[in-house]
Amino acid sequence: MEIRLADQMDMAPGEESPLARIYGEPILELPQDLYIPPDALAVMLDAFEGPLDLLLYLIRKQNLDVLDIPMAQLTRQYLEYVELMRENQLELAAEYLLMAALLIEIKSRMLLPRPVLAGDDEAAGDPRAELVRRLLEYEQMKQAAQQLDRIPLAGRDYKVVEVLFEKVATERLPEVELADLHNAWLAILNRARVNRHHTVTRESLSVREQMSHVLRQLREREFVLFVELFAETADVPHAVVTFIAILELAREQLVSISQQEEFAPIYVKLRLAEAEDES
Amino acid sequence: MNLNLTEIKRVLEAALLSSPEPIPTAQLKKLFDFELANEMLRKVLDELKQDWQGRSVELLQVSSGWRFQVRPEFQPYLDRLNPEKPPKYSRAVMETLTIIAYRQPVTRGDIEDIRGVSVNPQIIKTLEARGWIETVGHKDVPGRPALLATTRKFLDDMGLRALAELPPLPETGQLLAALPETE
Amino acid sequence: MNLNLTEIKRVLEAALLSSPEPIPTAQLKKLFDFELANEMLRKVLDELKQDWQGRSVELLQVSSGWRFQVRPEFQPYLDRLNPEKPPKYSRAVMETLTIIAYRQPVTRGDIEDIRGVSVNPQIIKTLEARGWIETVGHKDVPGRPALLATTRKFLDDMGLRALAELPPLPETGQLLAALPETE
Repeated sequence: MEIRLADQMDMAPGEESPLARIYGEPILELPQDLYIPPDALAVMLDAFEGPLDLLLYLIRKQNLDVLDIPMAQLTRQYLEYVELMRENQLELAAEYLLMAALLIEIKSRMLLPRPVLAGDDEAAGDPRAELVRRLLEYEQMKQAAQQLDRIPLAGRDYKVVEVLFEKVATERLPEVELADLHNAWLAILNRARVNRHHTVTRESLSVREQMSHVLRQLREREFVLFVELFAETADVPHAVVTFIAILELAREQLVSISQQEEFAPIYVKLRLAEAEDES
Repeated sequence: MNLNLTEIKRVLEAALLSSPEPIPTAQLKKLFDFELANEMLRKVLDELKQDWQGRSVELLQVSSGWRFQVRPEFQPYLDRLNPEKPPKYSRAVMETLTIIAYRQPVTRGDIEDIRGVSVNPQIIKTLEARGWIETVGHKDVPGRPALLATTRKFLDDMGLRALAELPPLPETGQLLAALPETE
Repeated sequence: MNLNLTEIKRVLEAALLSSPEPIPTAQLKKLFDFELANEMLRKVLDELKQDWQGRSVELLQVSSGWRFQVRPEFQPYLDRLNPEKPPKYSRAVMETLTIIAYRQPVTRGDIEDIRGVSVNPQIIKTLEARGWIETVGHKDVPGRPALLATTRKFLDDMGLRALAELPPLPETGQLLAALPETE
């Protein structure tokens, strides 16, 4: 017959060939019998995850059928263990005593004549049914835990890839949108209205732009031919705006316009350009 | 600006190779300043995965996104650089985790019912600290115990895309069949 | 056990790809359970470097060892994954810029007159450093203050061809009309 053993003790030490495999777990030694030397008892108790685990161990070890547990045999074995634990004054978890009580209860109920049921559902009246259900459910989870433990774990069983991404600290410059300018302007005007002591005159935007443009051209050379300032003007409106810009600059005394004689070339010159060293 | 397929692939590769955390597809799309269609992204990722076939590193989709990882076969070499491996979790921790994974959402009481022993609070703390489980609600019974469930990180670390990819629970029937015919 | 060259390369690649820190050559040799000659290691690393030519990630030798890193050209893409909140200019900077844009050429005094508060020289410096404003001349009044105007770069950055394309301010007229004429 195939050897089927519980694998609770996890005693696989190395590469020896297992005697048997239960659910994929190698079994290397046949336990001699149910007797465990008292010295080993503490270790053994640690090895079990509780009374259900111990019961499963006993059942598997004795080749007992979970679905048809011989209660007398199982209860006797279990109590032997519990008694051993007590003798050795091991800290016996309450769960073990509770299980002992449950086993004795089931055993005693089985001794009593079963009530005759109308149906033929035998298992329904079996006092062991609930215990069997719990044993099977626990064993299922126990095996699932072993399966889960075999899944390679990121970081433990394999590394994740991580190459260096060296962030060069590029200075992030604030972004400005047209709407921001719009809002800032409205804020200025709102304050101006509240303060009511500033004059903001309306002027054609393109004239002011052209004023800056003309000043820029004048900055490069001391004297610039008046007509040269129109060199880039593509159309009449542009030329008019440039003309007005030059007049405005003159009015604001930013430029001076000179002509030696009638019909001579007109020169435009930055005011104070000779005194100012700009670059 | 538009990039060609190869360039898109290079950008995705750079992002994925430099991130130890999986990157969700929604994040991957943010790498580009144009709208990368889902099918296109999928196609490029599949190609990239193909490109890495047979290498020591593989591109994988897990629960929260895509990541590159070392093939487990190559890990033994890498372990030589860092011989101290994180230890395996105890049976108590693994059983608790398993019950939460397969039976979620569960209370501590549910876990105790199945395992037949009380659950050490330290076990729950260990699993929470690992980012593998979290409280997803409270059961409407006296004491309002916390309902525990596994997280995306749990799936990521297990290399899974969804809970459905967990190994199927051993059937109770199989357990019975494995029993010898006694008596 | 002996590995062939390709396998050695794969192992080195796995180790280097999974470490953001450079790995010293002495460490790299520890990956193998046989003695890997220095020249051989060097040769394989050079080959590996070659293999990655033209990719988004490159293998580099730095002072403390070898490491893979993302090529700087790919940073703009990766930056999109973790966008930092773009900084904002203060209200004072924005108002100053707006006045210069709409009222140019203006002096600091003009700006102060309009805003009703003194202009911190740092604001002008900030805008000059950004390349958005410049001095286009000096006003012929005592102190000869600089006349400030916006630059071509300002228009470029705003996406405008000319100042005339700045959004008109329809409310301006109304608001101005409400202002008393003081001069």
